[in-house]
Amino acid sequence: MTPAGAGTARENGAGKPAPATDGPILRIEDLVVELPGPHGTRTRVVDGVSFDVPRAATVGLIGESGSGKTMTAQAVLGLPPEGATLTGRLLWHGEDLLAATPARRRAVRGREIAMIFQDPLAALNPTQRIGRQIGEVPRRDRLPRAEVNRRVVELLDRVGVPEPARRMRAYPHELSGGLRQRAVIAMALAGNPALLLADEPTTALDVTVQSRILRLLADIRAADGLAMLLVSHDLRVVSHVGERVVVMYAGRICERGPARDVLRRPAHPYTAALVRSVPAVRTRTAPADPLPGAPATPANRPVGCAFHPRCPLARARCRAEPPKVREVAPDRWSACHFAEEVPGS
Amino acid sequence: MIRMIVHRLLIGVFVMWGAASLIFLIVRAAPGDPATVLLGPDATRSQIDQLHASLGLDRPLAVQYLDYLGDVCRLDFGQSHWLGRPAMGAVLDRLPATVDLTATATAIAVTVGLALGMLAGARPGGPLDRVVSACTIALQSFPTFWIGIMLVLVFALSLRVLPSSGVGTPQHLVLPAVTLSFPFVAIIARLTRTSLAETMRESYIQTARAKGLTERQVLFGHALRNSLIPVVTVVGVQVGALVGGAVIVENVFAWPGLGSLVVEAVANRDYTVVQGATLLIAGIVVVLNLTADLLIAQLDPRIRTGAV
Amino acid sequence: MSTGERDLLDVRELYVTYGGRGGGRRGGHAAVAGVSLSVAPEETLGLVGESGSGKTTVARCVAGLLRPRAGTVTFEGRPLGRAGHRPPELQRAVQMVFQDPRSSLNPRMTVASVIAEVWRTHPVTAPEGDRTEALHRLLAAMGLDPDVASRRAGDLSGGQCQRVSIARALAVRPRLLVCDEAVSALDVSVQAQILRLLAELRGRHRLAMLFISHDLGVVHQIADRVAVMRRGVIVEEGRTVEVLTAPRHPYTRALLDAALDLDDPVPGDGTADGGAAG
Amino acid sequence: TTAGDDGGGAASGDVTVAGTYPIESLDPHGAQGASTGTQLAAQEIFSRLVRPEADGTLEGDLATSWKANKDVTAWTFTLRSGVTFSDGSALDADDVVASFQRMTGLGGPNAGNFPGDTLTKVSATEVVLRSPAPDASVPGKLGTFYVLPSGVGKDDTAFFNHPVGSGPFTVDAFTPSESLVLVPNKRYRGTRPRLRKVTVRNIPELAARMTALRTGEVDVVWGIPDDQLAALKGRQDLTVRTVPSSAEFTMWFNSSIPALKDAKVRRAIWQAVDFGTIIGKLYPETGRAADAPVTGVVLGHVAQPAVAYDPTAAKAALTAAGFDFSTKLRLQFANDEFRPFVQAVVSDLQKVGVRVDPLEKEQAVFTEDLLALKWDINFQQLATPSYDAASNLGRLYTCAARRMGYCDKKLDALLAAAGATADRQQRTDLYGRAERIIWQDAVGMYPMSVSIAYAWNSDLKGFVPDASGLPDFATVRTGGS
Amino acid sequence: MAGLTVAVQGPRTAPRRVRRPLLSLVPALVVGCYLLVAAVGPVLIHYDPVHTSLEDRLLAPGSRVSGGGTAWLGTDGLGRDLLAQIVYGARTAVLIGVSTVALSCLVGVLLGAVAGYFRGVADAVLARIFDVLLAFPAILLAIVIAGAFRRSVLLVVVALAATGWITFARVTRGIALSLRERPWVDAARVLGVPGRTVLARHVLPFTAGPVVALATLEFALVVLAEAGLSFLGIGLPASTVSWGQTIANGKEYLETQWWISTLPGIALSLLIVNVGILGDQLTARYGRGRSDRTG
Ligand SMILES: Nc1ncnc2c1ncn2[C@@H]1O[C@H](COP(=O)(O)OP(=O)(O)OP(=O)(O)O)[C@@H](O)[C@H]1O
Ligand SMILES: Nc1ncnc2c1ncn2[C@@H]1O[C@H](COP(=O)(O)OP(=O)(O)OP(=O)(O)O)[C@@H](O)[C@H]1O
Ligand SMILES: [Mg+2]
Ligand SMILES: [Mg+2]
Repeated sequence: MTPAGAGTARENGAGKPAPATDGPILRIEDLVVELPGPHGTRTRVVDGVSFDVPRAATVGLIGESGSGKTMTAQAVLGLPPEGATLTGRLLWHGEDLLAATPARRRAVRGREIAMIFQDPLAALNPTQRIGRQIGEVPRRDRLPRAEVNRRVVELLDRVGVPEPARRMRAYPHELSGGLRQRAVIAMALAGNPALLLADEPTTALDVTVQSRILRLLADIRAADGLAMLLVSHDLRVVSHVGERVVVMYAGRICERGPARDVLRRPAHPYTAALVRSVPAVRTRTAPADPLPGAPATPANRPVGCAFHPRCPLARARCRAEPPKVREVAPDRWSACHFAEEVPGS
Repeated sequence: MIRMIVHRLLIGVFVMWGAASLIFLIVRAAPGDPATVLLGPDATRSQIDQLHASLGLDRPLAVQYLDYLGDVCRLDFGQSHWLGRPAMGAVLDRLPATVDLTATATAIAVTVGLALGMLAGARPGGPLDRVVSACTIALQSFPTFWIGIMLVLVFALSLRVLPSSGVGTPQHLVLPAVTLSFPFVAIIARLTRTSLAETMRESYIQTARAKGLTERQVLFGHALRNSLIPVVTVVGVQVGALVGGAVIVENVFAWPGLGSLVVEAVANRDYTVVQGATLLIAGIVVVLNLTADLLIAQLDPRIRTGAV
Repeated sequence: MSTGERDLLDVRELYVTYGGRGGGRRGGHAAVAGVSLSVAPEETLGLVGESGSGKTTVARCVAGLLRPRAGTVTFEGRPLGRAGHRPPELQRAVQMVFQDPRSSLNPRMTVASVIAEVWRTHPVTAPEGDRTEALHRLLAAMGLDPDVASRRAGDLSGGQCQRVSIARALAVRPRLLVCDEAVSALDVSVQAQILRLLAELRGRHRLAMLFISHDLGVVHQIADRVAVMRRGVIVEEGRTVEVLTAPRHPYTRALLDAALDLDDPVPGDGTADGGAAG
Repeated sequence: TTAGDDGGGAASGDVTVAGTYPIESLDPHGAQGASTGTQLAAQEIFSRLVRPEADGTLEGDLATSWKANKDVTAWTFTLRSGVTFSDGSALDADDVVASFQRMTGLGGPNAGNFPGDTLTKVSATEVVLRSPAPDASVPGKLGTFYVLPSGVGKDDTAFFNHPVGSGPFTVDAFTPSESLVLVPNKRYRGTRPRLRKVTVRNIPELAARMTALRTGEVDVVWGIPDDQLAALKGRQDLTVRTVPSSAEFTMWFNSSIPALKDAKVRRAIWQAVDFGTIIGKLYPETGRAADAPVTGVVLGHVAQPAVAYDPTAAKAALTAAGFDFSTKLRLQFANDEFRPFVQAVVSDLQKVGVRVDPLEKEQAVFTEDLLALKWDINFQQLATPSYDAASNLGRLYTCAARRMGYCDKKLDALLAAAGATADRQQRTDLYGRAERIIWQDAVGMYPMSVSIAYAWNSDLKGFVPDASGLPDFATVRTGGS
Repeated sequence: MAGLTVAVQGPRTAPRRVRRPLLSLVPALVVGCYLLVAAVGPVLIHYDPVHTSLEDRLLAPGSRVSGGGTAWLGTDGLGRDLLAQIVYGARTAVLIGVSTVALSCLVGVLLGAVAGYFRGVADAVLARIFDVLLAFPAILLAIVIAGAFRRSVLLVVVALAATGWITFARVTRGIALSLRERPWVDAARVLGVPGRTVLARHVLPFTAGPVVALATLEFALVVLAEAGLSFLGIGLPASTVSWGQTIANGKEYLETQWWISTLPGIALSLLIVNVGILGDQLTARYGRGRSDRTG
């Protein structure tokens, strides 16, 4: 993306508040997402999540299946599943998106906050050429067709699609998985967003392709000063890309802080167990002592600390009192009553 | 694409053969004798035998069958002894009326059905969806003949705004076509609704929303075309069904279509006309299905390029 | 390649093509093009490779779910036919664990009836005495509570389902267990549990394993030897430690380069992406 | 008049007629030649040697006179002179002969009336029809023989799309089984029709015909069931008439089966049905108790004593005759129109313990089974279109015909004698004696003679309801013209 | 509208009973009533379709009949009680509907399951049979068959089932086709469970839900089609009471004796509407509206 190109779309974006010079680009405060459950009940699939996405930073959001990562990302974009209720505050440059008008939220989508979905094939409309899909956001700005096409080619080139002018006329099924994911990234970049929400962008891909995509994302971020919220269940991915990580368990935050610190010296027994469970590729390791039991889900979250049934440190207090996220060390936040006792921390 | 067309055409040829054979078997297995129908109750045995011979009905079934297939291949559909004219001529005479009726009913059904289906499917579970569901169930639940009679009572007999039966002017077409379209509207509406609702759950719809498109743009730009794909198949099949299946409507409105021709011909044991008419209908169905397939290929690039 | 001992499983020059479906574009496409491999008794062979390289296809041939176009699959020198057409003891000898834990179990059947079906199919493996007790013993050996017996797949967690699948496979006392991505769909914490269980059972039941995974880390933990597949052929094979620490084939090297470890720096970009999809 | 979208313009000289049966073909010699639709069209387009009037009496059409030889094997017809076809060419004896040959050659149902007969030209104005056996009914049967120009081929599609005839009308447009539009034949020898256009529309469904009449889309409808007549009669703009026809409800017994062999049994069954009430309720307008096996309009009709309803006597007679009440008699009929009547009969028979199974059959199966005697009681509405008992009694009741398993040599002799004389009085006497035998032996039950109900737009003047259901529009005018 | 599907893990288990509003039970209740009437109605109301009482012709609803009773819903052109005809017509409709659906279902499910599970020749043959049969509009084929042979209830059932089974076969085939790829089926095969047992235990049970939903919708279509045949005067013998016949009998009397056609019409439509809703409910629970796709 040339700086000129970057300018065009940005300046056309109407009503965008002047970026605050300091402070996080996105601040999530006490976000609660409730979904309708069976028998008219409501399930809190995201329960009081708060964290910041600093300007031009990459935040990794990790957690096992069903821990509420996707819900959090979708809430930021304002596109939760039907019947969901969102509470809390989503401060985008200080402006609360949850309180904004639908039109304003729509204006933010795609141009200020863009999203990359997990399955690149499913995320692309099978009956439209990818060029058309990528050009959709620029077209919203009523650019002439030639200009839109130029921009599409430029975007495809940028994400490393060879022969972009030819490939923009391809249908999604005519591309390999890696190219599709690149097209999806180009689509997200088309509106020159300031924040990229990437929901498991590499899970469906092979390792070799995954490493290239991760690298591409890193390059783009570096070039554009883009902030990124990277959702993944793969600690290895997050540890490579994320500057900061947020660890979720059963809809709640366990721990957050700088990526390296968190993964090297976890301040929560769950993080510690996760780190231990990841098998190493280059060295032979014996299978680790696994955590007992299955991950809790928001629908049947244990009282007290959600993790306590599996926790080696659990005591009576854990069963009764849900821990608050607290700063256990400078810039290290943990939701464990006994964070200081976590082995390896 | 070419391969697909060739493949479909080959299947079409097979289907025509199968249809011809099936109908041949059914009419021959049926009790009743064309000769007695033709000659009436006053016929003598020798007259009947003579007619059998001249109709070729005295030969072994296998010979008749092979002859029949041979003739069909030469596009010779035989002489209707009941009508005293070439069978295919009698059949083709009925074609325009059938085409008028079917085409109009299809046009109504597609327009109304798509509109209803879109209204309902854009917000599944919403109030509009419920209303449309109720309407479509009702449309499908009343027997066509009943609806037809009621429409005649209201529009022809009470209001005197439309003719009650027959062919001729466009006004004559209104009541039968509307009657015929009723269940078809329901089918299209329901299918469109289901298909659209399913499409709206697709991930690329979420992607489109994430681009900041309005719901309208999402619906018309992304959802509609994709949700039409199953609809097109069904429209193809259903139009085929209307071509010969409009018998009841034809009966209520004295509409001289192919369906009623088949019914008369079956009653009169007019073998050649039954065979000719069903073959023509089968041919139309085959062509319609092929058209639908081509249309789908047009709508869905995955099929066009043979990836699915 | 052979370990010298008499091989348990021997696959020779396996060719599999998927027929001309999909508009003929895949017509004659060889998913597996001449694969040979062998597994010695009590040995675990890891099979790695990228998506579409033919790993599952090999596994399904071994399990008898797929008929190869050419090549032989023998077990202790006896040819393995299609599943259902094998002599009972060969049928029992090779069992398989699948990737998706939940759909590996018939959602309408309770765990007890799943195991009962196994015993009905192979009466020789059925326990002598009290079947309920035998069932509980079997479940306990998999780390499952007895009350799981009366539940169905939908009421079990992913890890529990995978344990039941393993129990079902082991109930016939197989000699070779084929695990096709058996842990890939699980969360890391559960994945570790299942890996642990497999490692333990392998020792206890003197099992050989054909262990398929795209995760080099997992293979490194469990496999004695590893074979690397690419586009239907095996490009490299050898002892796990050697292959994964000192790869010889450039493709293996590329795989290893791309694989991440915690704390690794972002790996360098390899070759460009492929063009059109398959 | 009522304003329909088309058709109902009686005032303007256009008349629309609801045809009960489809006109599939205009070829009166071919396969469709005997069908009502084709007959209706043919009588307007072509001429015949003779034609039956609305009351059944014969009139000369092309023939001015006709007479038989002594032994009634040859009939000589003297032709009218100066007749031309609608294309201007003259109609002569050659055309008549060619037409007869064409008809017999095509082997259609009408040809069956003239087995072995030949028609030859005697002079330019005389033709003679010779039969192998004496046949007094020839003139009556010729009511279905139409004269076409010579040279019309076997399947002359082009000709029959725009046929050339000598009848009062010519064809303006014809769509088989849909509609026929007739306009006056400018060269017609008689009074030119006063109508501008006659459209015969095929409306097979009764309900649709009635609706079209009510909305004024059609001007003439006939064959109206009784239940509809009451409502139509109340309307000022419609004229409603019924006219006795040659059709009669005829319910043959299969005398060849053990249960019905005995004439006493057959009579008892006849007695057991309250036909009077059934007719009174179901056919108050169009039904009258029949008094002979043929109706009053048919030559040879002689009234017979009524068969009184007497279920007790019937039951007694059946028991006396040793009737096996456990047998179930198969009553076959073909048209759902008659279902109510048949069911009412069955219902009455049930009351005396005779079990009857009403079998509604497809026409094709009905005819086949009829000829094969696969029935015990058969119901037909049997018409005598030639208005001559010869073509009904003379053909159907002989031992040779084997139509109802009944055989009586005396009856055969009477019928043969009646067919062999041309003297009307003598024939009527002979047929009367034959009818007595049939009636007394209860070869069948003859419950009802049928009238045809017509309803037409009162603006039509000069419309004469026809006994055969083949009304002629040549003499019709409209109020406005 | 943002209808992201719930991330239900794996295939659904046997559908759980969810408490549903009372209103949604109405269709099942109404259909149940019809079944009850069809079963026991004829025991309570005596009616002989052949018996005619000519004094009582065309009586309005509520009139007294000559025999002393009351014709609650009036009488028809032969003086036959309309209520009784509706009750007996319900029996015919249910009998024909159930038999046709049962026959179609049996043939369709068996063929479809075999073709879908075993593939190969069976599947190819079935596909060609589909092609040929679908070249005829269903109602036309039914009319040709019903019009050509001797009238009977069985004939009508056969004529309607001649094309009715296709839908079942298609749905079942589709399900079997997708189920045969499921790991639990593979697992059974690897164990050496014989093909027939796999089909019976691991495939067929899963067709039950969609097939029941389909059967319901198909039942409605069959009842409508039967009424259509009767309306055309094809198929059923005169001695069988059917709604279609009664409606057809009354169509000439619509302006004067409206009840003859209208009341059985209402009885018919009420049943079909409720069966339709029931079918939709079942479809929503068990599977997509596949019948829509096959027309
Ligand atoms: N559309 C929905 N309706 C109801 N519940 C849902 C829906 N989508 C997700 N959930 C539930 O919300 C919870 C959080 O889901 P979410 O998708 O955010 O998890 P995740 O962390 O992204 O997991 P994964 O790694 O599987 O993607 C889960 O328990 C899930 O079952
Ligand atoms: N049923 C099938 N029909 C046609 N082609 C198939 C089929 N199954 C697999 N293939 C093709 O065969 C090749 C090998 O597939 P296979 O599933 O064996 O690969 P894999 O190594 O197991 O990949 P993955 O890691 O994605 O599971 C692929 O190109 C695939 O597209
Ligand atoms: Mg997710
Ligand atoms: Mg695989």
